[in-house]
Amino acid sequence: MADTRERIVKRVAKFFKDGDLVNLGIGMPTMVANFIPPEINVMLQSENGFIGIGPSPEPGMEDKDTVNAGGAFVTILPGGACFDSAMSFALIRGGHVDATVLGALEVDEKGNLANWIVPGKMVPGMGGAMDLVVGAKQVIIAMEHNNKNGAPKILKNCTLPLTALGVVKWIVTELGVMEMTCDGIVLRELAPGVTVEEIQSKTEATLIIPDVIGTMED
Amino acid sequence: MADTRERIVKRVAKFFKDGDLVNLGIGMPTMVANFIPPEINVMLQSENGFIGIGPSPEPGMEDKDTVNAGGAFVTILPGGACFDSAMSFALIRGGHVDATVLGALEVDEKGNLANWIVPGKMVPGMGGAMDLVVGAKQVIIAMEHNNKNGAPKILKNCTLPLTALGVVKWIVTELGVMEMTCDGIVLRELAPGVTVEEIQSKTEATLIIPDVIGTMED
Amino acid sequence: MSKIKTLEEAYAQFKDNQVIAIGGFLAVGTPEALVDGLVNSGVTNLTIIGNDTSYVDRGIGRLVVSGQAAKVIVSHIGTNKETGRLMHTGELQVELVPQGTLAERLRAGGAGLGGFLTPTGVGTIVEEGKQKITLNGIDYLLELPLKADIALLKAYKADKLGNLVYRNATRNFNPLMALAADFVIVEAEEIVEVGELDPDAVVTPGALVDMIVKA
Amino acid sequence: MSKIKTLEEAYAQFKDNQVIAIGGFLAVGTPEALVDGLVNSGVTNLTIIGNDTSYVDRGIGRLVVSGQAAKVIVSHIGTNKETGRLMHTGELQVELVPQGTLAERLRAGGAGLGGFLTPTGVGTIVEEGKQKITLNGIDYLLELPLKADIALLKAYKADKLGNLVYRNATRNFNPLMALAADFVIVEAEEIVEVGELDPDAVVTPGALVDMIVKA
Repeated sequence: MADTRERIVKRVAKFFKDGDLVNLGIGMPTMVANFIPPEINVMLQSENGFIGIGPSPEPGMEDKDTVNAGGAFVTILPGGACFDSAMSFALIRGGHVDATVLGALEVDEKGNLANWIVPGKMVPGMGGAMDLVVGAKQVIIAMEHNNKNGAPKILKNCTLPLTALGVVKWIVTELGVMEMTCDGIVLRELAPGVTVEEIQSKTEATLIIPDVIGTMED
Repeated sequence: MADTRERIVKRVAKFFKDGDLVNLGIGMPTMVANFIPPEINVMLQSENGFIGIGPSPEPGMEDKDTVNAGGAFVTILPGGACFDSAMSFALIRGGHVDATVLGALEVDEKGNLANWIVPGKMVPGMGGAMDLVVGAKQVIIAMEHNNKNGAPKILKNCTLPLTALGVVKWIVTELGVMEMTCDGIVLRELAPGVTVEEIQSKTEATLIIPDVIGTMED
Repeated sequence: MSKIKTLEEAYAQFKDNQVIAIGGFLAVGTPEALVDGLVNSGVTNLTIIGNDTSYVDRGIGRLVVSGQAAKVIVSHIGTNKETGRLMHTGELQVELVPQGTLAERLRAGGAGLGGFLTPTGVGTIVEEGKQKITLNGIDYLLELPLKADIALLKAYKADKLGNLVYRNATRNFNPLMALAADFVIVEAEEIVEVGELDPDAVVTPGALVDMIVKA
Repeated sequence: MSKIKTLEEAYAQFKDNQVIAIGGFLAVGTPEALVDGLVNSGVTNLTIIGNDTSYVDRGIGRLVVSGQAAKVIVSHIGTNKETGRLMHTGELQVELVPQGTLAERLRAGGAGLGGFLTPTGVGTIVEEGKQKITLNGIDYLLELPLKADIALLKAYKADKLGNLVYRNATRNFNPLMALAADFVIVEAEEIVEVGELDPDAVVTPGALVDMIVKA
C-alpha cells in the first residue's frame, strides 16, 4: 500500500517544471512534495493563504499560525508570500497555478471529475477543490486505480455529483499514466509488469492505446 | 472670490463626525481639509491608494512616491494605510467612505449630478468620480452657486451627461446650504445677508422653503 | 473615541438572529475569545459565515455544537462530525459554497458589487437555482454578494486606530470580512501605538474596524 | 533560472499590436525605464491600459505623444492635452472607464472571473452597449474582464524570486496588472536577497513575476 502510493506520487512529481506554482491536495497528493527533483524550483501554494510551503516543523517547533489547507503544521520557506483567501483564489481561478494534484472518487472519459461528495454518506464540502480544478492550468489526478471494493474509478460516465466538467488532464495510478485528450483517455505509460490487458480490465472507460507506451519509472 | 470659496469649504467641514472617513475631490473640495474642527478625528482617503492624507510637505521635502489623486505632493499621517486601486474602490463603492465632497457643473431636483464632461469642450474623463458618488454614504457638492456667466447650476433637469443618478445629498454654495429630499431641494441655511428671494432667483430648480431656515455661519 | 474595548463591551454587541462572519481556516485565525463570548452569550438563531465549521471544540465548530447556529455558510464541514449530524436531522441549515466563490462573495458584499461571474461550479449541483450567463462561449454562474451584521476577526497586531496586520496562515478570510460586515470587532494578539505599523504593511485599514479587544 | 534581466532583455519583449498594462497614477508608480524602452523600441499600434495618460513628458503620456498608442483604456485624460487632441482627430481611440470599474476589470481578468455587476455608471453614457442586470430592484452594469499581453510594473523592492512591495501611493494599479497580464516585467528600485522581505508584507507574490530589472 505504501509502495503503491509512493509509486504514484513519485511519478506525479516528474510533471513539474522549474518555476512552476503547484497546489497539492490533502492526503496522498501532499506526499508529492517529498519527491520533487532537487534540480528544479517548484513553489507550493497553500490555498488557505500562502506560497512557499516548507517541510513539516520538528516536533515541538510547531507554529500555531502556520498550517496547510489540511490543518497540518508546516513551515513557510524564505521567499514565501502570504495573502488573503480572495487573492489565493484569484491565483487559482485566474490560471496562475501551473498544476494541481488531487485525488478522485471517479473520473470519466470526458475529463469530468467527482471527488467531493457521496450523497447520504460523505458530505464534507468542496472546500477549494471546485475552484482548483477549474482554474489550474493542469489538473493531475493521483489515485489508486480501483476503489476499496476493486471497482473501477475511471468510468465512461461519472455517477457521483461532479466537482467540475471536463477538467482532468492527467491520471496517475499505481498501474499507469493516462492523458485526457479530445478523443478520450490515452494510455501513456504502464507500471513495470502491468499489461495493457490488465489496466483495461480494471478500467470501465475504453483506453486509447497508442503505438508507443512508456514505462512508468519506479 | 477667495472669501466665497472659504465660506463654502468652512461650512462643508462642519458636516463631518468624529471617526469619519472622507474623500475630498480636486480643487475647492481639497481646501475643506484645512477647516476640519480640531476636536474631531477625520481620516482622509486619497483614492490613488491610501488613508491618512496629511499636510502638504515643506518646500524641498516633497516625496516622489506620495501624492494625492490630483498629483499634488502630500504626506501620510502616522496611522495611515496604503492599498491598491481595487481596495481603494472597494472602500468607496462598498459604502465605507462616510462622505465625499465634489464640485459640480450641474445638479438637479432629483439629485442627479453632472460634473465630468462638457461634450466637444472638456472631456477629461470621470476618474474616480462616478464610483465616489455612487458609493459614498453622503455626497456633498461644494460649488459656486452660479457659473461664470451667472447662469444657474442647480437645475430642474441636468442638461450635461450625468455622473450618476440621484446621488446628491447636500449642496453648499456661497449663498446657502441645500438638502436633497424625496420631495426636492430643501433650503436649510442662508448665508448672512442673503434672502430667500435672492437664492431662488439664482436657482432654476424650485427650492422648498421650510418654516425654519438656519444661518450659514461664516 | 477609543476603539479599544473590554471583552464585555464586545460581547454586548451579540443579539439573536444576527448574521456573523468569523475569520479563520480550520480555526487558525479565528478569534477564540470572541467566540467564547458568543457561546456564553447564549444568543441563538445565528447565521454563521466562515470557511469551515472547524472542530467540535474550536472556533466556529463550538457554535454548531452549542446549537446557536441555525445556518452556516461555509466551504467545508468534514472536520466537524456534529455539523453533518445536525444537517441530516434538519436542525442545522448548511449552505456549501466553493471556497473561492465564498471569498469572492464576501469581497463583493464589502466592495459594493452586485455579483460576479465565475466558472466555478458550472455543471455541478452548485449551479442549482443560480442564473447562468454565457459570454464568448464560456458558461459562468452569477454569484451574489454576502454581507454580515458583525465580523469577528483575529489580528496579529492592531494599532489604536484599528489598522491590522495578520501573520502567516491566519489572514485567510479576515480582511474580506472586515469589508463585508456592518460592525467589525477585532481580537488582536498585540495592540500597538499609532505610527508603529508601516502604512505599506497594513492589510486592513483602521477605518473598517469598530472595536478592538486584546486576545 | 534567474528572473533578473537587463533592460535590453526586457525591451526585447515588445512587439507591435500588443496590449500593455502600465502601472501608475499620474505617472507615480510608473516604471519609466521600461517606458523609455517601449518608446525607443518604436513598436506601434499598441493598446495601453492604465489609470490615466499622465503628462506629455511622463509615463503613459509619452506613448500617446509618440503615436505608438492606437488605443488607451483609462479613467482620465485631462492632464495630457495631446490625448484629447488625438482623440478628436481620430488618431487615438480612447476608452474611458470609471476608475473603480477599471481596477475591478483588471482584477476580474487576473482572477478568472467572467465579469462583475457594478452600480457605477448606471444612468450615464458609461452604460452604452452594456448589459444591465437588475437584482432586488437595483440596476447594475455587467462589466467585463480586462487582460494584457504584458504588464510593466514599478516596485519599491523586489526579491530575487519576484516578490514585490510597493511604497506609499505607487502601489495603485500595479498589483492588479501583475494578475491580469500574461507576462509581467517589474522595474524595482531595489533588488534584495530571497528571505529579506517579510512574507506577511509581500503584496505581489513572485509567482506572478517573469522579469525583474533594476530601475
